[in-house]
Amino acid sequence: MSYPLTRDQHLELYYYMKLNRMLDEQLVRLFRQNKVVGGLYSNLGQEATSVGTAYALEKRDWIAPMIRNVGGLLVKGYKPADILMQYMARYDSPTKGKDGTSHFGDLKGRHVVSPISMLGDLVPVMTGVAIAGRYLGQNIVTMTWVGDGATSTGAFHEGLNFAATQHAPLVLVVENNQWAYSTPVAKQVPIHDLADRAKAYGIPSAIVDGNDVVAVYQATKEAVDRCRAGKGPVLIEAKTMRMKGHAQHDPAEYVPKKMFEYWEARDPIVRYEKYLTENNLWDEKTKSDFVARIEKELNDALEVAEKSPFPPPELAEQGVYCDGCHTIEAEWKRSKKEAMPPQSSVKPEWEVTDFGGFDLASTMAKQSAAAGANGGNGAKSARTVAAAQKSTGKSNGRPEKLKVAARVPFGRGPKGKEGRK
Amino acid sequence: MSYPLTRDQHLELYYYMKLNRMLDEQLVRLFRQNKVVGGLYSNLGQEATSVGTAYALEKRDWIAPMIRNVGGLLVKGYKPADILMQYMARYDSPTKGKDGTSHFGDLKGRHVVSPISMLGDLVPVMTGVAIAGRYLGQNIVTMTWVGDGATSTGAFHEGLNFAATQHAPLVLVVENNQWAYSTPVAKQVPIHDLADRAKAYGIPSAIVDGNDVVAVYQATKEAVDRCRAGKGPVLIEAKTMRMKGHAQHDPAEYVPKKMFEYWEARDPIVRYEKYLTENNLWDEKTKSDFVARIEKELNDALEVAEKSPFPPPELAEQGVYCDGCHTIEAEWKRSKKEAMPPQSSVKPEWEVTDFGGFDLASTMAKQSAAAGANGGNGAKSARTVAAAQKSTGKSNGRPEKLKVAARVPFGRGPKGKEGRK
Amino acid sequence: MAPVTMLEAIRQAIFEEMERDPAVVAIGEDIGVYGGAFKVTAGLLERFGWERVIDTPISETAIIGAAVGMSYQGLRPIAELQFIDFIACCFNQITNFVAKSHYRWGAPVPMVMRGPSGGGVHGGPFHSANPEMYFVHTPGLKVIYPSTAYDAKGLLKSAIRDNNPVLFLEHKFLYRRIKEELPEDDYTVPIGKAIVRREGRDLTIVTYAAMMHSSLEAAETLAKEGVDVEIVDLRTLLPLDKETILQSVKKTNKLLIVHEDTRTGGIAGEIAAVACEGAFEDLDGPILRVTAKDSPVPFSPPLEERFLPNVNDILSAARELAAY
Amino acid sequence: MAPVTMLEAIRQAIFEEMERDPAVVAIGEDIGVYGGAFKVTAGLLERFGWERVIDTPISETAIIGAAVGMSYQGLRPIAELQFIDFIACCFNQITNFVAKSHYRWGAPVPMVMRGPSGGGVHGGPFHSANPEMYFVHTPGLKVIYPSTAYDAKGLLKSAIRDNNPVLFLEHKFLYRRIKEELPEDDYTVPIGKAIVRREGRDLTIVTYAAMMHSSLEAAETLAKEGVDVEIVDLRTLLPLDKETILQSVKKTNKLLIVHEDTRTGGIAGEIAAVACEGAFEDLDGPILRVTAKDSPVPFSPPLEERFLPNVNDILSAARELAAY
Ligand SMILES: Cc1ncc(C[n+]2csc(CCOP(=O)(O)OP(=O)(O)O)c2C)c(N)n1
Ligand SMILES: Cc1ncc(C[n+]2csc(CCOP(=O)(O)OP(=O)(O)O)c2C)c(N)n1
Ligand SMILES: [Mg+2]
Ligand SMILES: [Mg+2]
Repeated sequence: MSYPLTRDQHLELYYYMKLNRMLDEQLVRLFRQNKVVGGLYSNLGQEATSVGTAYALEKRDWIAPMIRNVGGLLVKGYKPADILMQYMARYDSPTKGKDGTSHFGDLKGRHVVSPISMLGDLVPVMTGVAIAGRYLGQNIVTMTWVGDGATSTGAFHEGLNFAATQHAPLVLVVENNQWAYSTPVAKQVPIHDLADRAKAYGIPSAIVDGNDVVAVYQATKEAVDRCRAGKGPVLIEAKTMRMKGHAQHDPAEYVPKKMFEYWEARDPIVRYEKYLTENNLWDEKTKSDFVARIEKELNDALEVAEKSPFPPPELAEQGVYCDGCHTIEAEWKRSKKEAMPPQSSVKPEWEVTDFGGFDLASTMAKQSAAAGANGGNGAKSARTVAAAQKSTGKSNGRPEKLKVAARVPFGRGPKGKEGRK
Repeated sequence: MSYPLTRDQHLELYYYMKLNRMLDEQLVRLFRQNKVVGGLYSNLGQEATSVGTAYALEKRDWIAPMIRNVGGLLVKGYKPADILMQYMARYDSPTKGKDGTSHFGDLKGRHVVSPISMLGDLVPVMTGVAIAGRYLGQNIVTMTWVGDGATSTGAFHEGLNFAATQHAPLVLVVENNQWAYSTPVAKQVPIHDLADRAKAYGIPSAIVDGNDVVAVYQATKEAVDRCRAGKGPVLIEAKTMRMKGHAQHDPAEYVPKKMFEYWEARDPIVRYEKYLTENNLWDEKTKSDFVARIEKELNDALEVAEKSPFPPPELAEQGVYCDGCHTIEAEWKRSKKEAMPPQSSVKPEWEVTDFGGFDLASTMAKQSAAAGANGGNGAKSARTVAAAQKSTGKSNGRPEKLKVAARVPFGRGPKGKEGRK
Repeated sequence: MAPVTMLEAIRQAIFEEMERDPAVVAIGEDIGVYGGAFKVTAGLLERFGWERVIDTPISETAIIGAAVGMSYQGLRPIAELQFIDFIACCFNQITNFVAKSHYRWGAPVPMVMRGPSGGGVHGGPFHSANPEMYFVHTPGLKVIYPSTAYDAKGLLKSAIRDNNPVLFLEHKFLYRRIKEELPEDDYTVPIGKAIVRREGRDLTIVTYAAMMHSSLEAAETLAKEGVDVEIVDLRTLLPLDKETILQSVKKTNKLLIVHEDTRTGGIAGEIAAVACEGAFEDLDGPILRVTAKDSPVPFSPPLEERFLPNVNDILSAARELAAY
Repeated sequence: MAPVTMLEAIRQAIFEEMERDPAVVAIGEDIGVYGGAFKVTAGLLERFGWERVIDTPISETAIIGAAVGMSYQGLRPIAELQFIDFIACCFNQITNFVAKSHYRWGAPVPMVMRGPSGGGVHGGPFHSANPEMYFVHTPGLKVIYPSTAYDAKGLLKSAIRDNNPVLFLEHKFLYRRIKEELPEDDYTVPIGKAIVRREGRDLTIVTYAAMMHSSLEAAETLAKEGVDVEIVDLRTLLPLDKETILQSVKKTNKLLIVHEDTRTGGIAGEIAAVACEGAFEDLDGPILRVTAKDSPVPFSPPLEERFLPNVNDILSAARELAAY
């Protein structure tokens, strides 16, 4: 499928990518000036992936960034000053200095979930956001990114597996930048395309040139639409390259020079500039205007950031618990009544229609049909289990008496009756 | 490939399956008499899978059973009395009453690793046993079983992924018995064949009729030979059925009656008896002799078990630490010298030959070649990364001075130099 | 109203909260169709349907992860760990994602994690855990471990309504062994408040969960010996109700702490430190502790009996302290 | 010999043990080609080859799981957690598989788990952990947290030679900030023995790791004020050297416990309980503790400074106690 972009959209993509790039460069300068606190994780070379994926989302959709997804955060409405202040540990940063890097979020406005450092953990979390959104009738899609390395974590597996089982509207972008710290992809797993990870979950996947922002956008938009239509999660592998070391302290001597050269020649911004020119979408003037505008924005942002104080020490003790500081209210986009009994009452029964026996022929046939066959309802898997959905009984405001015989999982054993003293 | 079995082997397979079955029935009787402590997890219907897989191993090979792999334990040389005493929590059980069920093992003699209850955890552990075996020159294969449900755990994923990356000689049997407690396979993951999980790791897999002991043996033997030849791990999905509830307390009302009927008609022991008869491998007399022999063995075993006392209370405090009670000695099957420098010294360098770029055509080609292409050496993946193996320097008994510039992962930040008070 | 078990009280709390608020949902392994390994959630699916009662794959990290995600949407998930022992499999999600969320970026996580805990039923090393201290030592969480059906229901309701992540431990030995009449009307029990279960003058026992009952039993015996024991039932372990503890210690001047958890690093240490800091002058004897032994939970009945603290252990320690 | 940093001392211990015994292997993320995030294992791969220096995928559960498996084969793996914070991701393998193995079925697990720990370098909430108490509360493990280069080397060697699983915590703030001359010859430091770093008469400070240095600094200041502080450096946290602690308390009659870990449920509680049990009569003042605050580790320097205990905190507590 193709999703045509207007000229303005094309230029907006450029703006975000270039902003991402120049902000990255600014941060490196600040790091060298000892103005960055902690580690600095460059996004260099991955701008198209971050920006192109996030750009396919709507305002109501949710993201959770990883360290190299500043591009996605910018698309979602964060300002360069937010990023600068996070890295500079200032009081006016989104976390007020409590955390750094891209570790921040915004539940109500921008729908951004803050990551934690432990890789893979966002996959189940964004699955939860997605299925809650479905329950609340929000018709949203959630998106998060994982690196090639993070696909080896248990959290990635449990999260994506659960999303698949739930047909959750989750787009998972595997940002294959060839390296996880010093570890090449082939030492994570002996498969050529990380998109193949999706086969373990019966979900569709796509492979996309991560350095081609329009291709990234197109592939993601298709996935997002599919998700929104209730067809379950999609995994997108974006092939790209981390053009620096893991963080500033790492000179990446373990990366063959030729590999950097190969990817240098495929720089996503240079390529996109060429594309814009060749397609007559801009001229030199537009380009230099962009650069000037971004330069100014970044200078202004730095000014804001530098003016922001460090947080007051007392803040360290505040906010461990939410004691009345938040009112928690779900955003219902359907009638609450629908979610309440007796409308949704069901028989507690699996309707298993496939008994799972060994049958080579049918095994083959079913296998090839599997990926497409998942229905959109998280509560049932179309192929072999249907949940009985008929309404039973009526509401009386009290739990019915336990009908199932009470049984405990353990036998009593020889001394069980006595209890203990 | 086909691995012909002698008549004796055929009959031995029968013996173990029938022993497994009758021991199971004996345990149920003991449970009803309140002689079993804790839960009792039936193996009913899965005997062919447990016995057939374990039978493909050699004495030097290692297994780690799950709760329904009593069959495998019997093949590996444990006696019915061991199982009974474990379930009856007696002092002469393999764990002296410290743990129950199949939670026991034997490092030196039978090469059995004790499982823990947390599902999936054995996968990385048996990978470790396997790569240690390779390092020690033992030419062994390790095997463990996971249920359909356990394939959803993070430990399964991390373990199998690591095994694949290491080309470890691990045979992982996915015992797809259709249910994980009350949860049908389709609610674990929307794929028809759990064998497809293997695709995420670039390792070969097989699907086998888990109720056909000869087929199980054949498939496993092929996998074991492949592993022993250094070609890396294999996943085998055995399709079978848990013919009881999760444990004794569970009447399995959530399983459609028809499903039980379907599988009842495919009972692995009844089928194998028919097979033996049709192939003239035994006669009625052999059969009744087996039954009589097993009956006697089980009666004797029960006598032993009943005679065994409960452990003395003081045992509760003993054995938390190994304080001189074990001498730890690896079984070297190669010269230790080989494992020592300078022979194995290498350049610390990745030789990355595939830069991971987006190239649709080559992507397709490589993909189909992937599964077979993994070399036998855990230290390198044949396709894209080769470890430099040239010898460098010589041994002088002292670590060489750090040549890499010492760098810390964090920038100093504005106050870094001062340290703290 | 007929008296109900602690298990039934917990079931009622979940049902009533789900009736009250459609934002409350349940998630866990085998909780729907099967009704949970201990049948705590039996009937839930029939009543509230597939959207609110979510059966999951065997993926504790996914359960907790998804629950956090749902809570970010304003839902109030109740996540069941089939046995609390399996909480080890999602330890990272809980301690790093859940517990730190509000502190780091102001995102509250209104969720409850609950499951059958504790020993005494021959569950062996992996079905008998008392995991409280791993989480009492994790700022950002609240930890509850009730000893009565009334408290279980009232505290679970408070936990569900709380804006913070709460670990709610249910002692499985007590599930069906204690019964109580419960109020007809909705009620809650406040989080963070201990309760004096028995007033006494000579000696304070601070305890909770199953050991509360053993301590009460010991107190009756001791009363006959002329030792008047005060029993403080913590109910909430984090935040710890220091005030009630100190008040009691200041009154009796002697402190014995009893818990079923293993000794080294158990909560008795924390309570001893609190007492030393806040009531040192009032102590007329050493602070003693009665706990399980420092080992995994053994399986065989005589071993488990030896491993667990019991009434006799409490009696000896209390007598020693009383005589001091 | 020139003085070496603690980091270099740790590196030497690993090298020398691998030279001594081919059963010793190393496993972890980025430990081979890269030499480890902190370069602790730099040069290891060149020297010992791919079979003994195993770079892994990002899979902490696989790392620990595989290490246990290797130990069952009689090897002695040293598993690196890139930052100790990630130990949360393999918490289940460690507490359930590793720690219970010998008790349950007599299978010893000779392995070391090690990694950079502790705060003070602006690592933020996920790169500053002091995870000791989760494991001090896990019977079957040993836990070490050294404060000097000499101890680090000697204790790591003991840990590698030990037949039990040992968690070896390395304070990253100390990695390159302290230097010491080390003996030419092979030496070990025994596990389970605390050491008196400074003799004193008036007051005992029990501490370890980075806080040992802050405590020493405080002691110098206090000496000038006429308060003579004795400093007990625990070095091993499990098993705890109760004897040395009690001996010191019996001598000085006052106990202050200082740790960088958060307060509630920290090891100070355990030590307070030990002191109350074993030296109650000797205490001439309350047992005080100086610890980090009960929160995640904040990122921004002023916040982290406030969060961490410091020399001034130690001084105030010590003065209060001395004046008691
Ligand atoms: C569970 C976990 N283990 C280890 C780390 C340490 N670590 C931080 S980033 C990183 C490499 C990540 O590689 P990848 O997932 O490919 O993302 P990239 O850095 O390439 O964007 C590692 C190992 C971590 N953050 N989380
Ligand atoms: C990590 C973990 N979570 C939950 C459980 C509780 N549990 C024990 S067995 C079981 C079902 C296992 O199903 P499966 O893996 O298919 O094996 P089967 O029982 O069918 O042999 C569950 C959920 C567990 N043991 N470990
Ligand atoms: Mg990467
Ligand atoms: Mg199963």
